[in-house]
Amino acid sequence: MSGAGGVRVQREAFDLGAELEAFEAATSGAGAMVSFTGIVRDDAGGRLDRMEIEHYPGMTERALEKIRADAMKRWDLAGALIVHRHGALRPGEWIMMVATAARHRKAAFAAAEFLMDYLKSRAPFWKKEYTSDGAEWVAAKEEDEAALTRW
Amino acid sequence: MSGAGGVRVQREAFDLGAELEAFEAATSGAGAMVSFTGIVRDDAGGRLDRMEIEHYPGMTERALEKIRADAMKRWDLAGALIVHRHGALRPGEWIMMVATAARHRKAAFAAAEFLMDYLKSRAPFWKKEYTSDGAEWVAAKEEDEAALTRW
Amino acid sequence: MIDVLYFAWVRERIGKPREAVETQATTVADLVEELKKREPRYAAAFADVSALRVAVDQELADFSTPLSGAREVAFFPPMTGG
Amino acid sequence: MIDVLYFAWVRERIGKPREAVETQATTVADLVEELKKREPRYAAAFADVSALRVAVDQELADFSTPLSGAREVAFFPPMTGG
Repeated sequence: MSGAGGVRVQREAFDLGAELEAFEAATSGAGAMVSFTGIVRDDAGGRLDRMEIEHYPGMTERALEKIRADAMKRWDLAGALIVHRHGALRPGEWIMMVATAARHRKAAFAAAEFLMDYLKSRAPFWKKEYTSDGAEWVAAKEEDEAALTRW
Repeated sequence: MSGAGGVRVQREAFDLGAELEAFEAATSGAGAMVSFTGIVRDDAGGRLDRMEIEHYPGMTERALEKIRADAMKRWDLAGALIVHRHGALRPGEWIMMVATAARHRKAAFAAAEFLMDYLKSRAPFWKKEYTSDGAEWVAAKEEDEAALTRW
Repeated sequence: MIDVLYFAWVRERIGKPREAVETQATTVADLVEELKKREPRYAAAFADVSALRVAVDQELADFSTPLSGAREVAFFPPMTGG
Repeated sequence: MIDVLYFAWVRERIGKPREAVETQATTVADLVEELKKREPRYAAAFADVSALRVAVDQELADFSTPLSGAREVAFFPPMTGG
């Protein structure tokens, strides 16, 4: 594996601060670190009970490894980390995070946006929202598919 | 003050994880959080003893407030945080951080890059590197000035 | 013998997460046609394949992808990660 | 009476962080000319004003900025935050 970081798919919550500390400690020569964290948002006006995230064990890890490897190839990174949860999550909980480290901020920002764009529509996760009205699968957004064309 | 976060200039180290937890807790409705952290990089091949950061007390806070307010006006953000250290820092130490939170990732990423671009050349900080060969002021980069033209 | 996997609402409509399918289908599209003939719930799940995505041996594929040697085919809606 | 502040290598060259200056200068450029006449170290610090930035009352300004009512003027090299 090249560079610091890696990919993890897990049911448990993660400690963002500890993840970033460990990631940064494993990079060398990086002057810039960018992180993105996705949070369960209640778009149902306080009625969201939970979000359940289903994934495709085996393929998920392969897809994340590929997305990470593509980013490492494309930019001169000291490392890239992807952590994505599955299972039931409550509003306000952190769903996933990515972190990138590079000598300069430009590469770190671009790589983090690239990871997120590909995670959104090329990693086999599906979200279902449970509200007091029932349950509904979250639909993919056209703009997320369109975001890939810029890379 | 609008939104979560704010600006802080301090000599002490900051706890990135604690900062991000507190920032996120103060935002509401944000689905996306982006952070950038700048790290003291040893470009002198292991000879860097420390970096000393000088600033302009009074003007620094005003400049950071203005940069933050400009970002809050330009994007629909749930919050923006800037923490910048001054004084002596060792290689590997965190110099500064910004964090942005928004409903969607696009605004959070753009605003974080905007904050960084303006911090680089519009906030009154100056860096001096102390190596075994002596001390030298870090020169501003033309590319940092050029980066502002995209906004 | 191919392991066929279903995720998200495809799994819910078909009523199971996976099954082993005895098939001579040469492409994903052929396999879909065979499955649709099984029972109405399959026909319902595969009614609009433009709303579906497919992976062959855990790699994203197309409905025209050949199945020669494939061990695992998965059907699911567009992904919503991140 | 204007408080004049110096930062980074400007401070080092002039040898002090700040001083109160009695002046009739109407613009920043006029103030610079007055300072340059004081001593060689001022002339050296202000030799190439294109390498300098200026703030009037803690707002970034130009060398052509008027000083009417200004209480604080600061000279420094291009900033290197972040």
